[in-house]
Amino acid sequence: MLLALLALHAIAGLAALSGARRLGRWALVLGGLAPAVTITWAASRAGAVLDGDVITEQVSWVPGLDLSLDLRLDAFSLLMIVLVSGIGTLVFAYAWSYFGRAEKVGRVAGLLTLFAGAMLGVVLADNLLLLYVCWELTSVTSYLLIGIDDDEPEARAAALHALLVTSLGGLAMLGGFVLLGQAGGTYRISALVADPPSGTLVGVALVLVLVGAFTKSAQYPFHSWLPGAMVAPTPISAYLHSAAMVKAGVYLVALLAPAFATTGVWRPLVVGVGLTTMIAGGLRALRPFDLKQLLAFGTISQLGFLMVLLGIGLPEATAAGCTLLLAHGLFKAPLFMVVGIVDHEAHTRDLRTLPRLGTGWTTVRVAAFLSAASMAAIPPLAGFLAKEKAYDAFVGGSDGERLVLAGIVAGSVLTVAYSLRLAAAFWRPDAVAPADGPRPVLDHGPSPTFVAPALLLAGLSLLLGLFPALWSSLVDQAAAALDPEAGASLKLWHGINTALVLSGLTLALGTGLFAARGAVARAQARLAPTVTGADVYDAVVRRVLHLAALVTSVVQSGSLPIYAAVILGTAAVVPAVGLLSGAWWPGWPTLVTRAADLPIAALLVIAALAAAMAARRFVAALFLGVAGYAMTLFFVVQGAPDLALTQFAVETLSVVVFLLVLRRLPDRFERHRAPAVGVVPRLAVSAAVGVFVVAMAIAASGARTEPPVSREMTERALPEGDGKNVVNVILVDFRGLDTLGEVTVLVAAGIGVAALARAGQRPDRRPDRRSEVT
Amino acid sequence: MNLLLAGPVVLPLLGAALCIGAGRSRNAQRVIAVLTLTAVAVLSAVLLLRVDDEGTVAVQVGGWEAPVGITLVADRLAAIMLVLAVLMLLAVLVYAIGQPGAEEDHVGFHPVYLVLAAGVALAFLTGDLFNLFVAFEVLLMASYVLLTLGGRADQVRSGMTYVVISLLASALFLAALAFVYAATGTLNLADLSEKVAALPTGVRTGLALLLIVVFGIKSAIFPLFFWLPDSYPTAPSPVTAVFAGLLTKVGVYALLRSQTLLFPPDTRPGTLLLVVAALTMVVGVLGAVTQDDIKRILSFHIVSQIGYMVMGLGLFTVAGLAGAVIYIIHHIVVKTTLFLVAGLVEQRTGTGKLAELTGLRRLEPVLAVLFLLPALSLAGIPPFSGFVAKLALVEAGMGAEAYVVVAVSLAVSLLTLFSMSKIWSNTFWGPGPGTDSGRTLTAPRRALMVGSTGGLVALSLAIAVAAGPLYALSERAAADLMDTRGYVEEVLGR
Amino acid sequence: MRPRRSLILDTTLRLVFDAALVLSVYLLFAGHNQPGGGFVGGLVAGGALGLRYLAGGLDEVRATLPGRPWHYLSAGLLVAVGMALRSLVGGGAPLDQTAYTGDLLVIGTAKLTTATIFDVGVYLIVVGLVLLIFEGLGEHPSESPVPEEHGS
Amino acid sequence: MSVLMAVTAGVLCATGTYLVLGRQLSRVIIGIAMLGHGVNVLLVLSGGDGGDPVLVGEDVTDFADPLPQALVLTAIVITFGVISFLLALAYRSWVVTADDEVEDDVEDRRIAREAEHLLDDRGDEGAER
Repeated sequence: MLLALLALHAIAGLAALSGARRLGRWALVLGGLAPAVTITWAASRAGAVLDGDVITEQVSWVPGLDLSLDLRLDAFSLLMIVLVSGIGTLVFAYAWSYFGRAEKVGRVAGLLTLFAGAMLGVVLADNLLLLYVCWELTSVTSYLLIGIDDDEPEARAAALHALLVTSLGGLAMLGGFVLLGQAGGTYRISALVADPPSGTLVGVALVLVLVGAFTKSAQYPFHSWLPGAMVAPTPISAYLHSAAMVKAGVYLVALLAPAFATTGVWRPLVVGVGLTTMIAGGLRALRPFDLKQLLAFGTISQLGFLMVLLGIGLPEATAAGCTLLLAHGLFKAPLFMVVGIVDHEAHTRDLRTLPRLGTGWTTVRVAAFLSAASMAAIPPLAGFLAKEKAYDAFVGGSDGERLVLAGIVAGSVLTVAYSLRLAAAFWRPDAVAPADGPRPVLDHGPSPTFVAPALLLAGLSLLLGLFPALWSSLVDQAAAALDPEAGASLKLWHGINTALVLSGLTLALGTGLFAARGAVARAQARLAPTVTGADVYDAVVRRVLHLAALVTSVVQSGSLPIYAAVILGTAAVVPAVGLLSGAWWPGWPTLVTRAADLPIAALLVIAALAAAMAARRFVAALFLGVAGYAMTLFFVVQGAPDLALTQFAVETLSVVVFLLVLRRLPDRFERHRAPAVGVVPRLAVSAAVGVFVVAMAIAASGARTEPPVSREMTERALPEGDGKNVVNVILVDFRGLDTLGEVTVLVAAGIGVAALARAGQRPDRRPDRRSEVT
Repeated sequence: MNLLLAGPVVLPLLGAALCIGAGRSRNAQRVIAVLTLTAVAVLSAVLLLRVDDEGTVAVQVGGWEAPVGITLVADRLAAIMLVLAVLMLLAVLVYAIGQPGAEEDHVGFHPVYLVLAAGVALAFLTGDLFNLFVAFEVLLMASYVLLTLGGRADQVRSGMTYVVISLLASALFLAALAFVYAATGTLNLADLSEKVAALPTGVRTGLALLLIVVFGIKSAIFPLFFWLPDSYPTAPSPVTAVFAGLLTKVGVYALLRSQTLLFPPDTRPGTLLLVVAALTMVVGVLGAVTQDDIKRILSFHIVSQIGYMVMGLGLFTVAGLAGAVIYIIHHIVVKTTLFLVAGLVEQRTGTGKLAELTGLRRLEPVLAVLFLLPALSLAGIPPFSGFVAKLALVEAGMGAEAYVVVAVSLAVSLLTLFSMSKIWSNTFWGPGPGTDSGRTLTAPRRALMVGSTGGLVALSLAIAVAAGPLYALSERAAADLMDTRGYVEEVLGR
Repeated sequence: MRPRRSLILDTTLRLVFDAALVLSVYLLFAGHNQPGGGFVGGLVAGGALGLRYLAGGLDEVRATLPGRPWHYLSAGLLVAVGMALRSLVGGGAPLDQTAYTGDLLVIGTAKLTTATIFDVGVYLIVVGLVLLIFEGLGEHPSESPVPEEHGS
Repeated sequence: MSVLMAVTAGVLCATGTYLVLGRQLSRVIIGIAMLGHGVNVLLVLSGGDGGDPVLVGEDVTDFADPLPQALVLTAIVITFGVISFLLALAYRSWVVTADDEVEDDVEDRRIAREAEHLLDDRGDEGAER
């Protein structure tokens, strides 16, 4: 069934994509069916799973690489399905009104469905490699979704930014997974967690895995893609960039933390990065006037919070993390939705130009305030429960844990402040940002169907806050699935304890911070770093491009002589080094075998040198001919009459052909520009080639111990090959295949010569040929 | 068996002879060429099944037993390469028949194309080092002609680079053959495999390195690859597609074959190959990042991805070689496809320059999909074939503790993704009705071109789906390579 | 045909040309037992044609020979491949050569091996190539050495 | 093999290399042919010191190794075909460019110029294009 659900997503998504034009907005219904079915099915199995049942399925894919479709549904996966498929279904409903009849709605629906399927795969995967597969699929679908408005350059750039950063992490993670899998002997996550491997390599592997998790969950310093991704239409932001995809990293960390938190640098790294992200993101959320940017940085901050809770590997914190995971989805998605509604109706989401919302906006306001309150952890909302649990987890711990507590309190203070900023937008935007001009009033509110999903989620935040029992067992069992020691039931009222005091303190300080927003803004303007994450990304990309251009311009000179010099130089030097490495030399052979060799050698050498130095083409060609005829003599002396004959005939014909071509070229080698390869390197390469050839020839023939195979040929040529001329018998019989290939070369050469000679004579191609043929 | 091994070499030559004879009739040429390659495809598929079933098979040409005669021999690797090569040749031929101007302007196209097929087949099947040289010459000569058909100025210029470099490689190959024969007195690969081991280490190492350089030029590894990105992009798209998919892979095949079969483990320059692999990957991909013409980007990626294959070889483990083999399988299909798509883009818009392209997805949504899938695969994005291949290499590299090269390979795949998205973003995304040359294709032409491209995309998806059995096959092929006894015994008839 | 050609030169050329052609055929058939063979034979024939070309230009070469250059390529390749396929069809190894002893009417009894037929193919191809080179790079490169488009 | 002939082969290869590294196409072609000669010498030498022609049935025992001869013959003919093609290409190049020089690749030079430009003033273009 798990596999069937994944397949359903794929089929529905592809169907929606391929029918995008015809289906229009109905593609959303088709696509939304997949997550709806999933959440319904999950609800039907929830009872059993929360009682400790684990549903597993396995389909083999590439057994040789241990890559198989291992699926596993436990309570923690169930919790994630609530986010992925539950909130996903509502996003589809929201998108119905948001996109209306826009041309892109079909594509969005298809891609969203595929994304939902990939994300479902991430939370169901029980195999590291399968998890990576689904993980990358979310990256790709996210790329296509962010770039859905592809005529906007910003959308294309933001899509690429997200893709590069998350893929960078993904690749590091893949490396980590493989190391981890090889160290543990399996890629099954449940097996690895049950029996965690250890060692230095595992430590390195975990850091790599964490890099992947950090990029996906937009942790500092990899966070900058997330604010950029806000160019996407709001339903996409609400789903990918708050409820689902960005949770993947946190999800992975949660899976591994109980087993690996004490290995290597895991704990300090996760907590350090998480806290930095929580506080820096919170600070950053106090600045933007764009509501989606505010939400994006708020999300980054909350993801940092989640990273700390789920990554620290302490049972209490894990339980708190599970609680916050759900609570965050419940308040962040509706916040995106309401901002999207405002944007959709008012065509702006900038605090400075936002209109005053009139009477038709009550439901939107309620949804916004409830969700913002949950974000700020104001009782009795779900967010409050989560925050209380988190504080409680660290109260009374070690010194280190108290330090962490201080950090999350600070982060939470900021959360309160930016939540208030956000709420103000729906109440009195002037309180946060003075308008550029008189604010228009927007009386006519959105249609009820548009608001319903947000309202439903906001209502859930309230409901779950008031009645913790409704979700207590889901959260507890989810935490227990991660860490058997984790889990304590949720309560709205714990009595007056340290956590409650801290909560009060947080609220008070946060409100104070909001009240002092003028001073804060001035301080931030002065103190905030001038370099943003996006700047860093740009700089890195630019550096890489520079490096690429530099390397390419050096390596790829485009000059044939340089290429030839490098190749021949390599061919001479590298094998020569190999030859020398053996430190073996057969000794020098005879200086001169027969007297006839002397004049022939002299003729060859002189002809070669003369050809190299000739200043005129004809002269050079002439000396080439001399060398050719000297070769004929050489073959005669060597006892190769066939060769001599052939060489003579070939040489004669070659000279004729040379002359045929050369008569069309100017007589002298003219110098238009400096040679590509200077004289010294030219001589050096030539000398290297010459020396290598001599050395290798002597060494190779000195190394011979066995008689050649040709001895047998000589013996069998006449009796079996019916020929006395062994060379010819070799050519047409023993090695007839060579000859067959050889004549094929000639055939192709003939066609090529004809084609080149004919080219340009086609009047439609080169009408001006007469002026060119001289 | 004789037909299975000799047919892929001889039948295309027969077809070529007939095509030249039928020079005046375009349609007769087409029928001959398609029929020939279809027949060869069937033969090679049967051969692969047979070899996978029975192990290495050999035929002594002319009835002269090795090492006197030349042996045609197919082990799993050779059979795999052959099947893929013929499938690509067939698909691209269909595409070329559809494309206006590619083959119809030149009566020489079909015969030379078939000669190319024969040369490629011979290169995979021959068991003789000199015959391998001849096979290279056959396919190179055919490639020279195909590259310069048309004789445009840019073709002539880049063809010159290609021809001259290839000739240098041929000269070096001949020199290597002279040294090999001087040292051993034989040319048969299996025979050499036994005799090379007796040579002094220095000579052996020198020969191994010289052969790496020779085949390295053909397979375009660092620092011998410069000719490739300069020459490939100027040819007509079908020609580039075949070159991209096949020719460098013939070089890689020769590298795999020679380094595993000829040289004993102590001569294998594993570390050197890994360094070369890393440099090839990096320099290739950096080149790709710099370009802004689709075909040039893709050409640089060929280089980069050759690095992955060399990496698999350099590990000299069964897992590494299996990774190289599955990578080759994936790469041949995907690369060919991408060049065909590039050709379709040029056909539709009249240009391949990114600066002049925009918003093509609005005009050609099908083309967008046909590009996106292989592009993602090329970048190693799951669940496509490129991912499986990359994963195989990463697992093999980690298993052999070659961490640096694994890290490089992963980093390079990020840059690959970057440049694929650059093509996507500039060509298919973007405002506007898109650039349109106004040259719309007639329905049958479009069916041939898009159909063959789509068929290859489907094939690459099938590779991903069937990655399990294919990887198992690759492992068996790799095991054959690592343990040469089966090959040697079959060839030498023991 | 060019004007003002000396009859003596013309005759001499024809004689040399014919002699060279005979020589080339001799080399072709003797090659299996004496130095020679299809390559040399073809090259000598090509050289003879070159001579003809230098004297009389392309038209004369064309007039001298039946068929067009690519016919030689096609025929030669067919012969060579045919020899490779011949044994294959019978189920034997490819390129398996056999010897036939037969009565050749004029020359007398001779042993003809299929290897010699194979060499004939080589000969034809070499001649074809040489012809193509002369047509392609020779005097009148504008005239198409390969058949024109038949229309498509 | 004698030192003399090995050195001769070396000289032929070295001068061939020298010619190939030039800019004029006709020189490059001559260089390749020269390299071919050098390699052919090597091939012949790989069969040993030579001897009498290998015509069996005649009364000699000191045969030269026939196999390298066959290989060289194949190589000579292939080289002839290839050089013919290369000459046709050179001819074509002369027709279309009216030049005998091996030009640099246009795109490569453009990229190189852009790289210099980029390094001169750190441009502000981002990830796109």
